[in-house]
Amino acid sequence: MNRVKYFAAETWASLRKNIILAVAAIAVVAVSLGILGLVVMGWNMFTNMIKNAERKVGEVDLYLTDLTTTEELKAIEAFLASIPEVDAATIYFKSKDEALQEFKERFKDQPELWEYIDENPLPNSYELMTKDPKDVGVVVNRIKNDAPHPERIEDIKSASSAIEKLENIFDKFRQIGIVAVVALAVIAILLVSVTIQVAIFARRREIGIMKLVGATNWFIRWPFVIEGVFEGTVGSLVAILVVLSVKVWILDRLVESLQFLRLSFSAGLLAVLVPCILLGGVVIGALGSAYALGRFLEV
Amino acid sequence: MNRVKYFAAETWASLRKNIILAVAAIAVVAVSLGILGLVVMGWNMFTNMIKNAERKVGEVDLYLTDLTTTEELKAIEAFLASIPEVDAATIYFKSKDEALQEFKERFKDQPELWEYIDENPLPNSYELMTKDPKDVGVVVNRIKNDAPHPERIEDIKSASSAIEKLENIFDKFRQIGIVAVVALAVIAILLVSVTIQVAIFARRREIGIMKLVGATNWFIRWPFVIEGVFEGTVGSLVAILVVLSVKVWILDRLVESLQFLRLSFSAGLLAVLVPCILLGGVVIGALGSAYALGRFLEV
Amino acid sequence: MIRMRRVTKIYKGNVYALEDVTLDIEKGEFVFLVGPSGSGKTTFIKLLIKEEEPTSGQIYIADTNINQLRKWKVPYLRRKIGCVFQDFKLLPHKTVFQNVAYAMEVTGKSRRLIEQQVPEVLKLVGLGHKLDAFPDELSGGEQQRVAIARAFINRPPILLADEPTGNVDPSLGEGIVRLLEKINSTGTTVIVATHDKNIVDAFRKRVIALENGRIIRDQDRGVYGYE
Amino acid sequence: MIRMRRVTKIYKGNVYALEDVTLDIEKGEFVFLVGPSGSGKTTFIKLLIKEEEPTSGQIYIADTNINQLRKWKVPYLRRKIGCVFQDFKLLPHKTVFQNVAYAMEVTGKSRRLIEQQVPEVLKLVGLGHKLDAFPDELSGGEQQRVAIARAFINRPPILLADEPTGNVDPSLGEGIVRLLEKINSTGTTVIVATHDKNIVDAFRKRVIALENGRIIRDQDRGVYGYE
Ligand SMILES: Nc1ncnc2c1ncn2[C@@H]1O[C@H](COP(=O)(O)OP(=O)(O)OP(=O)(O)O)[C@@H](O)[C@H]1O
Ligand SMILES: Nc1ncnc2c1ncn2[C@@H]1O[C@H](COP(=O)(O)OP(=O)(O)OP(=O)(O)O)[C@@H](O)[C@H]1O
Ligand SMILES: [Mg+2]
Ligand SMILES: [Mg+2]
Repeated sequence: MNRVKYFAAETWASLRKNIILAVAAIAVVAVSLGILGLVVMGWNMFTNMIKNAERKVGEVDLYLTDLTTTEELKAIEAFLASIPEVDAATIYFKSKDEALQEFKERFKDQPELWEYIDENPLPNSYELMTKDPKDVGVVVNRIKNDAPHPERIEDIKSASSAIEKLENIFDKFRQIGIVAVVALAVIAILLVSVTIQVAIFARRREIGIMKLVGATNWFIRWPFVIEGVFEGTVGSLVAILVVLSVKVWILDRLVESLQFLRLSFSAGLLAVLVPCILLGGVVIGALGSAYALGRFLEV
Repeated sequence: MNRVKYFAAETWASLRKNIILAVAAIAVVAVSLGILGLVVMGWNMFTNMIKNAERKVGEVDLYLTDLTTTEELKAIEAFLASIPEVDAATIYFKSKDEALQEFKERFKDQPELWEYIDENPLPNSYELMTKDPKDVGVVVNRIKNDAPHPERIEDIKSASSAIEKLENIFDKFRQIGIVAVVALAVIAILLVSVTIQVAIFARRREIGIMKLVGATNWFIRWPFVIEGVFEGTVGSLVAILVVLSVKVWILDRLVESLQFLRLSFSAGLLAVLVPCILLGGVVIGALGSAYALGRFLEV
Repeated sequence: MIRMRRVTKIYKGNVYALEDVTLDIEKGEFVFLVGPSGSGKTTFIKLLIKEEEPTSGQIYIADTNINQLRKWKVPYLRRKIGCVFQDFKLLPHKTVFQNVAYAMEVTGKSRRLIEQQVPEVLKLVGLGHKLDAFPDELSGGEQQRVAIARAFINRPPILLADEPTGNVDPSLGEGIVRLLEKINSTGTTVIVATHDKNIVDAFRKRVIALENGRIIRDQDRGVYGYE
Repeated sequence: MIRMRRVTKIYKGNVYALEDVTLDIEKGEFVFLVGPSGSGKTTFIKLLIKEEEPTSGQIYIADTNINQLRKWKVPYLRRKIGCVFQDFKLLPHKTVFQNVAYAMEVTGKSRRLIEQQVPEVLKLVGLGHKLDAFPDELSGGEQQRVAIARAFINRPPILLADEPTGNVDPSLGEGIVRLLEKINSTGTTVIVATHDKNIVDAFRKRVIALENGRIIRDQDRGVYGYE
C-alpha cells in the first residue's frame, strides 16, 4: 500500500516536473493511434464499398469466332437461355459492327486507335446477366462444359474476372493497411520509448543518486513504467476522441453525400476499434517504457 | 568565421549528445510532413477524379405535373428536340409507373419504403443528354425560359445539380484538407518546439552556467536555432523520401489498377510539393526553436 | 568489518588512484582518511559502496567479498553503508525533508516512522527550520548537513563521510565531527575523509594517510601531518 | 571599485540572507569574507554578478549602478568579474580544457589565443596533465582548481572566489591563496569567501565578517576571529 502510494506520488511528480515531455509523449501516441484508427475506418469503408460492388456485378460475355454460322448461333443462344441461373431477358447478341461502333465511341478522343483499321478485328459476342451475381462462376462453368459448338467459343469473360480484379486491389489495400498499421505502431512505440528515455536522461543524475542511497532497480523503474503506461493511455483516449469526432463530423457525412459509392461502416466496428485503440495505448506505453528501461537503466 | 565554426561544433556536439532527442524530433517532423504530403497527393488525386467525373456527366431530367395532357407532352418533347445542344436521340419519356418500378427495384431491400403506397407519388418525366456535358447549364436555362407550358414543369434536375453535389463534397474535402494540413503543421511546430524545449530543459544547468561566465543570450541561442532548423530539414528530407516512395510504390500502382475511377496526378505536382515540404521543414524547425527559445531562454 | 587486500584502482588514462592498498578496519572504529588533493580518498570510498570496481584486489565488508556480490544485491549493501558525498548528491527536485525521507522510503519504512524521524535528525544537524527548502535554496554548508542527515537516518553499521566539513565554518565543522563521534560511540564504524588539519589534530583518532594512491602512514591517535 | 549601499536580500520564506549591508571595496584590494554557514557570503557574491537581485539598496561596480543595468548588458558585466563558485559549476559535458576555453570563446577570443593560454593557466593550478579529463573524472580538489583557472583566464578586473580552498589540503589551499594574492598584485580586486581559519590568519588581509546577513566586523589586516 505504502509502495503503491509512493509510486503514484513519484509518477505524478515526474509527470508534473516534465510536463512538456509528458504532453509530447501523449501527443505522439494520440497522433499514431489516431492515424491507426482512421486507417482502419477508411479501410473498412473501402472494403465495404468493394463488397457492395461485388454484389452488384453479374455479367458474362461470350466471344465467338467469325466462322460461327447462324445455326450455330441459334443453338448457342438457345443453350444460354436454357441455363436456369441466367436471366434470359438479358441475353443480347452484339455484332462485330456494333462492337466496333462502341469501340470507336469509347476512344473517340484517340482516333489513331481505330482510324487505320480496314478489317474489323472485334468478334461477335453474347452478353448476358445472371439472376444472382453469385452464380457467375456456375454459369461460366456450365457454358464451358455443356455449350454446343465449343470450338466456336473463343473466350468467356465474366464479372468474376472483374471481381478478381477488384479483389486484387482490395488485397493490395489490405496489405498496405497492415504495413501502415504495423509501421505506425512501431513508430509510436519508439516515440514513447524515446520520451521515456528522455525522461530517464533528464533525470540520470537523480537516478544515479537514488542508486547510491540504496534504491533497488525496480524501485527506480516502477515510476517510469507507470509514467509510460499512463501516457500511452491518455494518448489513446485522445486518439479515441479524435477518431470518434472524425467519424461523426466527417466520415458519416461523407457516407451520406457519396451514396452513389455505397460507402458504409460495418456494424460494431467502433465496438471493436475503441477498445483496441485503448489497449494499443496501454501496450505502446508499456513496451515503450520497457524498451527505454532495458536500454538505459542497467546498473 | 570563428563564430560560425564554434556554433557548428556546438550544434553538432549537442545533437550527438542528445542523439535520442534529435532522432525523436526528426521522426516527428518526418511523420507530420509525410502525412501532409500524402494528404496533398490524395487530395490532388481526388480532385482530379471529381474533375474527370464532372466532364462525363451531361444529363438533364424534367419532372412534369400529373395534370399535363398528352398534347402538352408532345409540345414539350418537340421543344426539347429542337434545342440545338440536346442530343435528340437520348430524349426519353419515363412514365410514373416506370419511375415507381425503378424505385421499387432500387429499394427492394427496404420494402417498408413502398409497400404501403396506394397512389403513385412519382411524376412523369423526360430524361435527356446534352451533346456536350458543358452545355448542361445552357440547356437548363433554355428550358426554364422558353419551354411551352411552363406551368406543367414541376422541376428540372440536371447533371449540374449532380456536379454541384460533387463540388460540395469536393469543397468539404478541401476544407478538411486545409484544416488537416494546418492542424498537422501546428502539431509539427509544437512537437519540434517541445523537443527543443526538452533539449534546453536537459541542459538548463549548463545554460545557467554559460550565462554566469558571461555568454550573451544569442551566443547561447544560436546552437539551438541551428539544431531546430537542422532537425526540421532532415525531417523534411525523410518525409520527401517517404512521399516519393509511397507515390512510386503505392499510388502510381493504384492509379493503374483503379483505372475505372479515373484517378490521376496533376502534372508538376511533385515539382511543387517537394520544395514545399523542404521549406515546411525549415520553417517548422525555425518556428519550433524560436517558440522554445522565447519561452525558456529569457534571462 | 572492512578488509582490503592489495586493492588497486586504475582509471582510464593510466591514472593510479589507489595502488596496492591493504588494511583492516574493525567494527566500531573511527578513522580519518587524509591526503593531498587527488591522492585517492574519494576513490577509496567509491570502492566501498561499489560505485567503482577495483582493477585488482579484494574488498570484504562484514566478511562478504563485495567484488563477487550479485548485481541485485548491491542496493542492499548500500543500505548498510551511509555515505556523505563530497558533492552532496542531493536530489534537486526534492525538498530537504524529501531528500532525507527518500533514503528511508527506499528501504520500505512506514510513512509514520519517516514523518517522525526525519525532522528529528534534521534538527540534530541544525536544519529543523529548512524542511521545505530545495537544495538550490540552501547555502553550501546547509546542503552538506542535509547530506549528513541522509547518510545516518537509517542508522547504518558503517558511515562514510567524504569531506563533511569542507563547506562549513570551523566551529560548525567541529560540531559535525563531534556528532559523527557520537554516532561512532553507538557502535557504528565511521570513516571520514578530510583535509581539515585542525579537526584531525583535535580529535586524535586513527589516521590513514594516502599519497598518490598508496598508504604512507597508518597511525592510531594520529595527527594530520602535512603543512 | 565596488560600492554597496544599504543592500538587503530577502529570500522567499522571509529569509534575511543580507541585511542593510553598506561597504566600499577599492580597486586592487584583497578581501576575505568570513562568517558561519548560512551567514550570506554566497548571497553577497551572487548579488555582485547579478545572479540574484537585491530586495532593496544599491550596488555600484566601477561606478555603474548594476541594479539599473539593461538585461543585454549583464553578460558584459559578468565578463569583467571572474567567479569561482562554491559548487564549481563546471560544464559536465566539456573537458577541462573546453571548460576553461569556454570562458574565452564567449568573449570571441581567437582559437590560437585560446589554445595557447588555456594550457598555460591550467599548468599554473597544477592540472597541466588533466586537460582532456571530464569533470566527473576529477577529484573534488581538481575540480575546484579548474573553476579557479576559468575564473581568471580572462584577466578580469574583479575576481570573486567562494570557498576556493574548501576541497583541497591545507598546503594546496595556501598555494591557491598565494596565487590569488599574485593575481591581486597585478591590480585585480580579489574577494575570497572562506571558512579557512588558518589561511585567513596567515595572510592578514582585510576581513569582512558576516553574521546572519549583517556585517559585524570590517578590519584591515584582520584574523578569522571565530573558534
Ligand atoms: N572517473 C575518473 N576517471 C579518471 N580519473 C579519475 C576519475 N575519478 C578520479 N580520477 C582521478 O583519480 C585520482 C584520485 O581521485 P580522488 O577523487 O580519489 O582524489 P581525492 O583524494 O578524493 O582528492 P580531493 O581531495 O581533491 O577530493 C585523481 O587524480 C583524479 O583525477
Ligand atoms: N534561493 C534561495 N532561496 C531561499 N533561501 C535561500 C536561497 N539561497 C540561500 N538561501 C538562504 O539564505 C541564507 C544565506 O545563504 P548563503 O548561501 O548566502 O550562505 P553562506 O554564507 O554562503 O553559507 P555557507 O558558508 O554554508 O555556504 C541561508 O540561510 C540560506 O538557506
Ligand atoms: Mg575527493
Ligand atoms: Mg556559501
